[in-house]
Amino acid sequence: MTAFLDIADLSKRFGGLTAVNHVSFSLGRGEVAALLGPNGSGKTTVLNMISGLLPVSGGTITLAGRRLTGLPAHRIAHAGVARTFQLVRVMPSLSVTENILAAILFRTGAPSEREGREEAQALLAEVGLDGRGAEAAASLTYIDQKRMELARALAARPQLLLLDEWLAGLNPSELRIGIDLIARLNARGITILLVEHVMDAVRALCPRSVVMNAGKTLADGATADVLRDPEVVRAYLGAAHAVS
Amino acid sequence: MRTTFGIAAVAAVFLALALAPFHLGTYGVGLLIGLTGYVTLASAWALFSGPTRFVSLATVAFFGIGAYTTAVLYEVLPPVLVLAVAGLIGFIVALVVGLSTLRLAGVYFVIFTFGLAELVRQLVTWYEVNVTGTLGRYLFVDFGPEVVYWQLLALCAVTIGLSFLIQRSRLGLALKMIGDDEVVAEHCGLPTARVKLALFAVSSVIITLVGAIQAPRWTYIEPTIVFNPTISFLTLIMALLGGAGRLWGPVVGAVPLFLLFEWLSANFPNHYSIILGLLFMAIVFVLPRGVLEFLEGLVRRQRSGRRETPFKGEVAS
Amino acid sequence: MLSLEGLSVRYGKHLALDSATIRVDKGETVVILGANGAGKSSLLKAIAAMVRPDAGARIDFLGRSLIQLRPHQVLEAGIALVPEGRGIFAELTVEENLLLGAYAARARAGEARQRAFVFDLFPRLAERRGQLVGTMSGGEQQMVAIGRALMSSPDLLMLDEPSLGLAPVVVGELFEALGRVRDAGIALLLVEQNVTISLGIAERGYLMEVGRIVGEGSATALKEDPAVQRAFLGLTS
Amino acid sequence: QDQRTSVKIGYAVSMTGPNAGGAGMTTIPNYKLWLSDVAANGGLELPDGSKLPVEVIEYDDRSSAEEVVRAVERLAGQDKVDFILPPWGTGFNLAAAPLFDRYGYPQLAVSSVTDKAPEFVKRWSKSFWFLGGGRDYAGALAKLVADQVEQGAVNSKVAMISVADGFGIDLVTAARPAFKDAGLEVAYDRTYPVGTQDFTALLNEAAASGADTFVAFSYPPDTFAMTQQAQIASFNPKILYLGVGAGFPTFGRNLGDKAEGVMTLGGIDITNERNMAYRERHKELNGEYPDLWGSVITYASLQMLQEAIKRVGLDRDAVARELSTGTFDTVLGETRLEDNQLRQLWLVGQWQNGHLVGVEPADRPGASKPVLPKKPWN
Amino acid sequence: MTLTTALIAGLVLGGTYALVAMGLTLQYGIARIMNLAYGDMIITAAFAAFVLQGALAVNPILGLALVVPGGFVFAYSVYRLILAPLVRRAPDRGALEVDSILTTFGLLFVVQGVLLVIFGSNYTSYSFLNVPVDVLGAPIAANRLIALVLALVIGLSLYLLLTRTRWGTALRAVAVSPQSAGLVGIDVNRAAAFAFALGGGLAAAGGVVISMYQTFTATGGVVFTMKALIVVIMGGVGNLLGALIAGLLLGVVETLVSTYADPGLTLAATYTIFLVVLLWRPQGLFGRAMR
Ligand SMILES: Nc1ncnc2c1ncn2[C@@H]1O[C@H](COP(=O)(O)OP(=O)(O)OP(=O)(O)O)[C@@H](O)[C@H]1O
Ligand SMILES: Nc1ncnc2c1ncn2[C@@H]1O[C@H](COP(=O)(O)OP(=O)(O)OP(=O)(O)O)[C@@H](O)[C@H]1O
Ligand SMILES: NC(=[NH2+])NCCC[C@H](N)C(=O)O
Ligand SMILES: [Mg+2]
Ligand SMILES: [Mg+2]
Repeated sequence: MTAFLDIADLSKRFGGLTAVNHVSFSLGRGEVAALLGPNGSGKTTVLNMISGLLPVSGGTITLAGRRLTGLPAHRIAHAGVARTFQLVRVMPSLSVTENILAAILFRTGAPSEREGREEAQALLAEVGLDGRGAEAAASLTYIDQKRMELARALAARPQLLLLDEWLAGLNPSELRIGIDLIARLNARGITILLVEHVMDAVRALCPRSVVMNAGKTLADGATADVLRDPEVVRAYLGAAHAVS
Repeated sequence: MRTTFGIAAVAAVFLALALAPFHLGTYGVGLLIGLTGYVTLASAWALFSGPTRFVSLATVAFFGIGAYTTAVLYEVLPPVLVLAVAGLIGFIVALVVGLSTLRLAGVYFVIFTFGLAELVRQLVTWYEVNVTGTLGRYLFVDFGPEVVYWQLLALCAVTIGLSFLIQRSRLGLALKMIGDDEVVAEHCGLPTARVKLALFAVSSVIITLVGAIQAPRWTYIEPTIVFNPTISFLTLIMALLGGAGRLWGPVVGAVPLFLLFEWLSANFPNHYSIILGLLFMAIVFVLPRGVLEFLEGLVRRQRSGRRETPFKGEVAS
Repeated sequence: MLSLEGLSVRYGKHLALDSATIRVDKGETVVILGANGAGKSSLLKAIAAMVRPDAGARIDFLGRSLIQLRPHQVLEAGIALVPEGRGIFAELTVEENLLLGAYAARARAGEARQRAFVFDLFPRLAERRGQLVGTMSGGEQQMVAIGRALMSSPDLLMLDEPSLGLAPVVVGELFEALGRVRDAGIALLLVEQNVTISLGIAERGYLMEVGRIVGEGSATALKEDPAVQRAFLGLTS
Repeated sequence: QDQRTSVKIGYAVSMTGPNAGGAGMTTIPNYKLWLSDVAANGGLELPDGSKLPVEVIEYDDRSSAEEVVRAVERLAGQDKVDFILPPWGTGFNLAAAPLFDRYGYPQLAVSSVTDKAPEFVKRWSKSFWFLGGGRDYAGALAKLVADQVEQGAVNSKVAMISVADGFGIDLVTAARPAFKDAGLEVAYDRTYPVGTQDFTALLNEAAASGADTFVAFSYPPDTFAMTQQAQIASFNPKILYLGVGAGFPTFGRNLGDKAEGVMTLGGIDITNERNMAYRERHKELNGEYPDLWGSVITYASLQMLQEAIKRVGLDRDAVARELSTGTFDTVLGETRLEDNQLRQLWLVGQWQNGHLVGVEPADRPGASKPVLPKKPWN
Repeated sequence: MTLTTALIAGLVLGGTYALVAMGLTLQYGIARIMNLAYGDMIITAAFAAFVLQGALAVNPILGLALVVPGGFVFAYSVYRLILAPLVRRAPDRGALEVDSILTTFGLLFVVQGVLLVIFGSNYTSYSFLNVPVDVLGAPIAANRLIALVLALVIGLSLYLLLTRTRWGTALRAVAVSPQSAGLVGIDVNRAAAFAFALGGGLAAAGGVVISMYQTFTATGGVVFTMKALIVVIMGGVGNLLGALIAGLLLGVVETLVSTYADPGLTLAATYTIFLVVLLWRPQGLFGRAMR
C-alpha cells in the first residue's frame, strides 16, 4: 500500500522544548486512524504542522506524493486537508451559514454563491445543525460550534480530515451519533486522522492507532494491540482501562 | 429591484452634488471639497480596515505622497498623468507596507502604520533638505476649486461603488473572515496575505489620489502640512464613528462630524476644543454602535420616516 | 449549604435557563446531567455571577444571599468555578496562575497546604511551574484550571466538564483526586458528560433538558433510571 | 452703503495644533490688542471723520492648510467681511494668498519669512510682506560676523545648525552663500528634524569644529532646549546666534543675566518710546510682553491698515493702493513699504542689559553696537 | 564627542521616553484603555508644575508630591466616570478598543481646550536645576538626570511589584483575561481603575520632570502620546521592563545617529528601529507570543 499521508521524521521545537521529536508514520488512502497520547505529548502540534498552522522544525509531510511542508495553510487546504480545532475556532461575527460558506467559496473549484448556500444547508443538516444557519456563530453552544466546525471542514471537500478531539464533551448518546457520522464520512472515502481521548470512540472507529509520548512515537499498529501495549497502558490509559 | 432603485437614487444624489458648484459660492465649494475629501478618505480607509479590523494610521503617508507627487510633477506632466503617477507610487508604497506588515496584528499594526507615516515624512524632509535644498514647494495651478471638487467627487463615487461591489462579492466575505480569525480563514483555503495586500493597495491608492487631487488647494506644499497626522486620526475616527464595517458607515460618520467641526470652529473658536471633546464623548455614550446603526434603529422604530440629524436629536435628549 | 430557586438566565431573548431550583448540601457531591445546550453551563455561570440571572431568583450559600454579588465576591464567599473552556490566564505561568488562585482573602491561610495538595494531584504542574499556560497542551491547561480553583480553598467547587480533553489515565486520576477533594470536605457541583464516572463519585444528581430541571435523584437511583440509561448510559457497541 | 453700522474684520489663525504656539505669540495677542485699541478709540475712523465699530469674526484653522483655505473662503464668500487679517506662518499665508487675491483683499502677511516676496507681489498685487526674507537675515548676520573677524574679535569659522522646516531651511540656504561671500568658513553645518529635544550631540560637534561663531536657525522649543544644553555643556562660542524664540520675553526672563550677548533675528529700538508704550499696553492686555521680532511688526501692520482706512475709506482697492504708496506713523516710527514689502527691519538683535536691541543694520537709526564676545555662561 | 559621552547622553534622553511610556503601558496593557489623551495628561502636569514653581514658588521636585497624586486621582476619576461604563458595556475587546479610542480622543480635546483657555497657546518653559552634573566625564543636566533616575527607579520597582507580588500578578491577570480574573476573586473593575490611575500618576510624574527642561504648549500632548505609544509597542504591550528598555534604546539610537551620522536622520532612525523591531518580533521586544 502506498502511503497517502506520509509523515517522515517530523520535529517541532518551541524554544527549548521539543514538542514533536522525529515522528514518522503514514496513512493509506481511505484509512481512519487515531493519534493518541497523554496530554502534552504533541498530538495537536502534529496536526498543526500538517494543516500548515505551524511551520515544521524538521522533517517532511507528503500528501498523495505532494510535499506539503513549507506551503502556506491555504495551499494545504487546497491540496485537500481540512481540520477542526481542539479549542473551537469560529468566525464569531459571521452567521453559521457564512462560516460554512467561507470554506465552500474559497476551495478550489468553488461554486456560485447560490449553490454554495444550498450546499451549506445540506452540510449543516448533516452535522445536526439544520435550521440554525441564520444564527450568529458566537451564540452557539460549545458543542454546536464544534459541529459547525466539522461542517466547515467538510465544506472544503477534503481528502484528509484532521479531527482534534472532536468527540470530546459529548454525552454517550450524542457520542454514538458522532461516531456514526465520522464512520459515514470515512465510508465516503475521506481519510481521517483523529486525535481523541474517548477510548470508546477510538475502539469503535479506528482499526489503527499511533500513540505518542513526550513528542515521540510510542506505538503504532492495530488499535487492539496498541491499547494492550503495557507502555501505552502505563503512559496513557491507566489501570482502569487496561482491564477492558 | 430594490438595489436598482438604490443605485439610481445614489446616482441622482451624486449628480446633484456635481451640479452644486453652480449654485454655491466658493465657500460652499470649499466645504464640499473638505466634505468629499473626508468621505472619500474614510470610505477608502474602511474598505480595508473596516472588515479586516486592521486599523491603519498610515492614511496620511499616502495622502502626503499624493500631495507631494502633484507638487513635484504638476509643472512637468499633464494633470491626468500626474494622478496616474501618484496612484502608481501609492500602489508601490502600499505593496511594500503591506508586505512588511503581514505578521503584525492589533495595536502593533496600528502603531506600526503610524510610525511608517512618520518615517515617510522624515525621509521626504531629509530628501528635500539634503538633495533638493528646498523645503516647501510652490504649486500654482490655473484652475479653480470646482475642478478639485469634481475630481474628488468622481473619486468618491468610484470609492463607494467599489466598496459596494466588494461587499457584495465573495471578497467581502473574505475580508470579514480575515477580521474574525485569520487562521481559520487560511484553513478555509483563503490566501489571506494576498487578499489583505490587494485590498490595502486599493485603499491606499485611493487615499493617495485624494492627496494628489487636493494638493493644489494649498499653493505651498511642505511636509508638516501634507503629512499632518491629524488627517489619519480624523479619517479613522470618522469611519469608526459611522460604523467601519458598513457601506455607508464612513459616510454617515464623516459628514456630520465634518460639519460639526466646521460649525464649532466657526461659532466657538475659543472653546472649540472643549465643546467638541464633550460632544464627542457624549456621542460615544449615546451611539454605542456608530451612527449608521443608530440611524437604522431610528428608521426601524418609526417607519413614518421622519429623519433627524444624528446629533441634535440624540445629544439633546 | 447552597440552595437556589427560580434561577433564570437569558441571552437576549433566548431563555437558556428556566427557573432552576437546586440545592447542594454540605460536603455533598452533586452532578448535573443534560444534553448539549440544556443550560448546565449557564446554571454554573449564574451561580458564579458570570452572567446576570433574571430578577426574582434566590441563591443562598451558607446562609447568605449571593444575588447581586460580583464574581470576586462569590469566590470570596466560598464558591469556585472551573469554567467551560478553562478560563486560565494564558499569558501567565503555571506558578502565577496558582498564585492568583489564592488571591482571595479567604485563601491565604491555607495557601501552602492547598499548593501541596494541587502538586500532589497534578505532578505535571510542579514540573512546569515556569511555563506559560497558553503554550501548554489542552489537558495540562485543564489541570491548571482545576488546580487554580482549588487554591482558593473553596467550600464548594463547581466544575464544568472537567474531564473534557483529558487523557484516560488523567481522567482516572482526576476523579480520584476529586474524590479526595470531596473527602477533604469540599462540596462538589459537577457538570460532566462522562456519566459513568461522575455518577461514580456523586451522591445525587439532577437532570436537565432545554433549560429546565426535569429530574432529581440519588446517584444510584439515577443509574437505574431507564430514561437516564437511554440518554446517558447507552454505551456504544 | 451709508447705512453701514460696523466694519467686519475677520481672520483665521491656528488656535490649536502645532502652529498654535507661534500664532499665540506673534499673531493672536496683537490682533486682540489692536481690536481693543480700536474699540477704545470708538471704532475705525473713516475719511469723513465718522467712526464705525469693528465686528470681528475669528476662526480656528486648527493648524491645517485645508482649514485655513476654507476659512478664508468663508470669510470672503460667506461672511463677506470688509477686511481679512492674515493667518500665522509662511505656509499658511501662501495657501491663503490666491484667495485674498481672487477676492481682492489686501493681505498684510507678517509672520512669513520669504525671499520670494518680490515675485509674490507681482503675482498677487495686493499682497504685502512685512518680515523680510532669509537672505536679508543671513546677509546681515554674515556682515556682522565678518566685521568682527576683521576686528580680530573672532575667528572666521562658523558652526551652523538649522531646523528642517521651511523657516530653518530658507535661512540656512541663504546663509551658506552669504557666509562664503563674507569670507567666512562654515565649519559645521547640520540640519535637525522638527521636534528634536536633545542637542547634546550637535552642540558637542559644533564646539569641536573650532568655530567662534555658532548660528542656529531654530524654532522656539529647540531654541530653549539648546540654550539650556549649551549651559550644561559649557558651550561658549564668542558669537551665539539663536533662532525664533530667543526674542520671546520668557527667554530674557528665564535666563536673566545669562541672556546677555545672545543674538537672534529681530530686536527693537529701545529709544523708540512709542514702541515701549506699545509693549506696556500689550502686557496689560495680554498679561505678557510681546516677542521682540514679529509682534511689533504685526501691530504696526494693523496700524497701517487702520490709517489707510482712515485716509481712503473701506474700498479695498484704494486701501491696497494706499498701503503700497503711503507713509504711515506707527509704533515703529515712520513706516512705508517698498514694492509692497517692509524693508526697515531689525535683522540682527542682541540681548543687552535686559533688552533685545537691534544691532543690524548698523546704519539704521537707533541701532546699538554689538557687544562681543559673549560672556561665558558661568 | 566620545562614545561614552554619546551613550550617556542617549540614556538620559531615553530616560524621558521610558518614564513617559511606562504609564501608558499600564493603562493600555492592564486597564485595556487605549488612552489618546495620555500626552495631554502629561502636559497638564507640566503646567501644574509650572504654576507651582512660578506662582507658588514650590520647587518641582516637591511639586511631584502634589502633582503625582493629583494625576492619580484625576485618572482614577476619569476611569470611574467615563471609561468604566464603556468597559461594562463592551461585548469584546475590539469594541472596547474602538470605544476607548473615540472617548479618549474626546477627552484629549477637552483637556487641551481647558489648558488653552487657562494658559493660552504659547510656548511655556521655566528653568530649574539646569546645572551640569559630571557623569563619567560627561556633563549632564541635573534636571534630565532626574528623569533618568526616576524612570529607572519607577520602572524597576513597578516591574518587581508586578512580577514578584501577588497583587501585581493580579493586575497582569486582569490584563490577560478580565473574565477569568473575576473567577479567582480579583475585583476587576477596581484593579483596572487602579492600573489606569497609576498610569495617570506616572504621566504626571513624567509631565513634571519634562517641564523642568523642555518647552511645552497646551496643544503639544499628541507628540508625547505617540512617542509613548511607539515605546510601549516596541517594548511589548503591558511590559514595564520592555517600555524601559525600549525607551532607553531609542534615546541611545537617536544620540548615536545624531553624533555619528546625520542629526537630520534621528527621527527617521527612531522609526526605522521601531519598524525593524516589529518586523523581527511582531509582539514587541518583550511581548509574549501567543498563538
Ligand atoms: N453567550 C451566549 N449568547 C447567546 N446564547 C447563548 C450564550 N451562551 C449560551 N447560549 C445558549 O444558551 C443555551 C444553554 O447553553 P449552556 O452553555 O448553558 O448549555 P450546556 O448545557 O452547558 O451545553 P453544553 O453541554 O454544550 O456545554 C444554549 O442554547 C446556547 O445556545
Ligand atoms: N506555541 C507553543 N509554544 C511553546 N510550547 C508549546 C506551544 N504549543 C504547544 N507547546 C507545548 O508542546 C507540547 C505538546 O503540545 P500539544 O498541544 O501538541 O499536546 P497534545 O498532545 O495535543 O495534548 P492534549 O491531549 O492535552 O491536547 C506541550 O508540552 C505544550 O506545552
Ligand atoms: N515671529 C515669528 N514667530 N515669526 C514667524 C516666522 C515665520 C513663520 N514661523 C514660518 O512659518 O515660517
Ligand atoms: Mg491537543
Ligand atoms: Mg456547557
